[in-house]
Amino acid sequence: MNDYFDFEKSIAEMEKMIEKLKSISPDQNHYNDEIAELEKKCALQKQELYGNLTAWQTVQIARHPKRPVLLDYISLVFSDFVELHGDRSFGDDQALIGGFATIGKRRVMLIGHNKGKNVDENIKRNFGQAKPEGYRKALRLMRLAEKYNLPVLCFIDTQGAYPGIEGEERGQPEAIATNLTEMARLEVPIIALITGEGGSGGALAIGVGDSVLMMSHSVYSVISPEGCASILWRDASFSPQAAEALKPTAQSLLALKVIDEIIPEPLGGAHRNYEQTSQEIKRVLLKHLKRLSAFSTSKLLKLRFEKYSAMGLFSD
Amino acid sequence: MNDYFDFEKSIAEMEKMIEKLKSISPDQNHYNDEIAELEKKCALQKQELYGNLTAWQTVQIARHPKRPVLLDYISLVFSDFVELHGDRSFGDDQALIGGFATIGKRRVMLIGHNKGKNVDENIKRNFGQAKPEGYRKALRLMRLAEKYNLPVLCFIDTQGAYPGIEGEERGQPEAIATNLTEMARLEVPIIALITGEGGSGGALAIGVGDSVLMMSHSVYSVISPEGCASILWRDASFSPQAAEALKPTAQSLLALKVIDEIIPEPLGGAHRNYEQTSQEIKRVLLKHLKRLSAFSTSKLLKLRFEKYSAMGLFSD
Amino acid sequence: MPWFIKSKTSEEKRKPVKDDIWVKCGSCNAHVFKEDWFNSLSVCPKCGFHGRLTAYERIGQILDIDTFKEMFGRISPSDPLSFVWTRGSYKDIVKQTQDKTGLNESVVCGIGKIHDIPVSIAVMDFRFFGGSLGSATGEKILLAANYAYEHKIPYIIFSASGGARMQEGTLSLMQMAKTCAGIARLREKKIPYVSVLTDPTTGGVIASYAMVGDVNIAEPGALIGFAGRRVIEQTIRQKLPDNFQTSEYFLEHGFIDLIVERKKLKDTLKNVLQYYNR
Amino acid sequence: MPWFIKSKTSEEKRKPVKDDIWVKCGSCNAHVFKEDWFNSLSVCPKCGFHGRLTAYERIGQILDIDTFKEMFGRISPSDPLSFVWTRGSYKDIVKQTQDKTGLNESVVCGIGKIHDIPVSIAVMDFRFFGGSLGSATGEKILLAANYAYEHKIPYIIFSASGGARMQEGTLSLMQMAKTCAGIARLREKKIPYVSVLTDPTTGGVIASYAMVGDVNIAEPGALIGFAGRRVIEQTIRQKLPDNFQTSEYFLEHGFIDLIVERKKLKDTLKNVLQYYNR
Ligand SMILES: [Zn+2]
Ligand SMILES: [Zn+2]
Repeated sequence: MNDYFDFEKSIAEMEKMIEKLKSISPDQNHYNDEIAELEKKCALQKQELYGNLTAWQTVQIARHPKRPVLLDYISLVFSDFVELHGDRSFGDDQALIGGFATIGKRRVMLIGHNKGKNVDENIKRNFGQAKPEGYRKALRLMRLAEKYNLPVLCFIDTQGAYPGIEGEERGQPEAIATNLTEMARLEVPIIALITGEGGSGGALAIGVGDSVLMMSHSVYSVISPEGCASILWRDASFSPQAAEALKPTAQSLLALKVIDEIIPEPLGGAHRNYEQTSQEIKRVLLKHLKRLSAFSTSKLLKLRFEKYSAMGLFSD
Repeated sequence: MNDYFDFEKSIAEMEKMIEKLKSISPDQNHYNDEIAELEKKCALQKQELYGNLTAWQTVQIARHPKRPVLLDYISLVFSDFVELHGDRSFGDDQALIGGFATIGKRRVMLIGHNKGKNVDENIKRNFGQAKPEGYRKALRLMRLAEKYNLPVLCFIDTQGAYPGIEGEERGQPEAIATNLTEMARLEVPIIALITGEGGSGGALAIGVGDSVLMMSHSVYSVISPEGCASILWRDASFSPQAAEALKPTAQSLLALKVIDEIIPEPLGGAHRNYEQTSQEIKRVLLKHLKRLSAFSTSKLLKLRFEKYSAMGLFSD
Repeated sequence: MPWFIKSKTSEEKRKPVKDDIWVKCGSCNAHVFKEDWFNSLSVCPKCGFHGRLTAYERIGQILDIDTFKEMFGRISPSDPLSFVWTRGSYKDIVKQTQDKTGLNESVVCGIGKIHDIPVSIAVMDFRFFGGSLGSATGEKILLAANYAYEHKIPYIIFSASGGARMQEGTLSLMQMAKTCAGIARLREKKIPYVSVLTDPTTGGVIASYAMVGDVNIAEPGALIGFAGRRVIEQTIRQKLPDNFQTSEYFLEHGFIDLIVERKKLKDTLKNVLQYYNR
Repeated sequence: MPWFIKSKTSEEKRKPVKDDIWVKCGSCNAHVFKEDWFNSLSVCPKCGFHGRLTAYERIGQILDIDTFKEMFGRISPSDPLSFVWTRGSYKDIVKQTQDKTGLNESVVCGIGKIHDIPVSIAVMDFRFFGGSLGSATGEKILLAANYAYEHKIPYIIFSASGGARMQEGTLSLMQMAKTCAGIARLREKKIPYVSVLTDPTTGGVIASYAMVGDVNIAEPGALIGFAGRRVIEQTIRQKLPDNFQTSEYFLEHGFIDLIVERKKLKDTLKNVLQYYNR
């Protein structure tokens, strides 16, 4: 399960050592003390490391190939999922999926990007980069949620909308713009959760929530650090600097009031403990569902409009 | 201007003879009496012929290559036309066009099939056979009409929705079905006019009107006579019989309460006098616009629902 | 809009041949004991081919036992055009079809329950004039929609149709608008409408009520299409792909929400309906 | 979402070169007398190339004389991220840009009349940070929408933008949602909103308010696109068609209602607005 990044090297070594000691005498525990000490040391160092990640390190964790994807959450957070396919006009995008789902005792419409975790899945899911038909499917499901009076939960995890010629041809900008406009007035609560990468317009197109949440090691940005570095620094190797400058982390965005709450991940990242991650997600989602379901529709729309009206910092 | 059908042979001969006599002595009018007599005889025979056309003959006139098309009516019946392109999701279908238009002093949304009158035009217009993006453009314009509080006028002239693979792929049935469903509740008056061929679902997809009108030599049918003959008679040469059996003429459909009024064409068909045809259309459309604009929205929708609820004859 | 173009031979091939003891599968030609065939809901135990059902067989499979109450059963075709063709008069052939099938029209309507959820339901029967949409069919489908509207219960239509009934001319075309007007009112009042597409759903039916469900469900391998294969091949002058006009093709192109095996259909309907939250 | 990928060279080529007497057309390289150039509304009299306009030039061409009243003019960028890159700090460069252009932000907003029809109007200026969408831009565009909403007058936006302003990070992305929220309320209250797309309209602007007009109008030959050409070429690994990402390409694909030459733009706007019938 554990693939380590460069900056996790010392932790990786300690964890390997612990494994090794444990495997030498699995029954008699000759090295109990050494193991305990190492584990304590390791835990401290983790606390130190993961509590002080750079933006660029966070980007890497957010993109971890073993990070849970929507299908994992569907089985761990939700029950009774009924996937609904198709945009009813062109196709069925497998990069962005959705359907009826139940969380706790609450019925919802669940929509989200789904990255793959291996080559085949990534081809099928187009690395979670949705095409216009994906965003149009999302809107169709939101409209259905409105008819059935179900809150909408959006799980966001994408580098961005697919930037190929088909996207331009079939109206990536139209699909995104229409979603932004329609979501602004959708008559049911919307909760958006950035689980991994929140990449630009492709993320926002299902991200206009009454509550916007981020996993503690996810990122949400107007452009990828690589893209920003190649434009502003004219050199993609300045990605760490660009990442720092863009302030795409949950902490920064909470401070900038772009998001409402951070969902803590297990030490080292969501990929280290799917179960714990899912429980936290469930707890926080249920809390927000409860809060939002108390509002009348007109109150909900008023609050949503005020929320987005207040986005941004400028001088006057 | 005059292309004659077989059944117009005797009239064609008389008209040629009159032309000839007139041309022999254009100034002195030696043959004045003969001309007058021939013209009288010709007029009588026309009255006789065009007042008693068979269904199959009507089909042929409805398909006359010189019959006025929507673009003719746009310049003769309407003013200030602003064409609006595109379905906002895939393309701009030139077989089905639309835009803002003014008739008399009334502002409307005009939508309609447009056949071509020559090879180039017919390629561009796909012989008036719209694809899904055409029907979706029509719906978009109807929604815009709803926003701007404009009545919708639909000019229908098509063999049917385009039956190619692109139609199936991109959802011809979905586009038609959605239009039927949405038009049932569109909150502005809708007037549908079959100007030439009203071919099946491709016609009905812009045909759900509060008033449904037909030109006197137009046809409106669930299937073409040729199609019906090849299925039920297993031989397309039985098309005249099929045409008779299908009762697609304005007179029959008025009796069956499928349509509300017949707009008379000049003797011999609309292609013989564009100007006169257009004046009649304008007169009748203005009358219906006036009638429908008197209703409140709820009354309008109630009447529309009742109108379509009453369609059909069955035993109980 | 009508859709009678599939050749007789290929139609015949899909129809399971029944004798007293055996049913021969319309797809893999396996001989299956009649009892096994019906126990598996007319799905071939060998190859999974979904055979066609009569309206009452379908109702028996979907509704809770003894909950179905038929409605509008007397409504039946008239002969508005006095239509006559090589096979005879429409009137006579309607009579013969009624005698043969025991049905008055191509659709059976009523109310019942699905795992205790009350629903209004319309089920088409392909045996009656190829499940074609005539005036009486349209009337019944609208009345069942109106019943759902008035009683605020979900509406479910099982389609199985060759399209509009051309023997009723333009009146049959009008049924597309008429039925959709009923669906439109359900939309407005936020009452669920689920469309189930079964083999075959084509022509005027796929281009009206069958395509506009909140959720469109199809059985596997069903023939679903708008224009006839032959018409399309003439138009484009080339052969069509193999899965063209199947449930799977329609799912791929975004028009079907889910394809559900017959044995899971009742439970899936319940799952969908339970998400209606008013 | 940002869109700065067009190479400097090709950007430069499109920009007409001005000296005291002549303007050199950015497309055909013709030298045009400055007076003729401006008399033809900055459209090349030789080849019809539509040169870029400043916001105030545009306002002068579109609104009835002396009817424009600027609003929200004081709103200007802050530096929420303390953004610094190779060129320096965002704060400083904003200051320099303001001094150079005389503008406070990339959009000028206000009210005025088009052939006597009162409108709320927002006009972007590409000279200010490539017309990029920052927090202050979004605020002004929303406030102008709100003005139209409260006074029930049509709203018109002229877009000219390279996309979201990355120096404001995720806050600039949020401006897409913020501006569309304003447009959504206009929709709800049935107040007209016309979007005019001029050269260039790309990235986050084409993917928000610029694409959702009741009527989308484009000037001929404008660069209109979502992703950058280079990004797309890298993705698909092949050359793109020549008219790719132009007004004409977007019309063909159904996203633009009409392409209108600059000299007819004011009259066309009037024609469209007069159809609003409330
Ligand atoms: Zn079998
Ligand atoms: Zn030039």
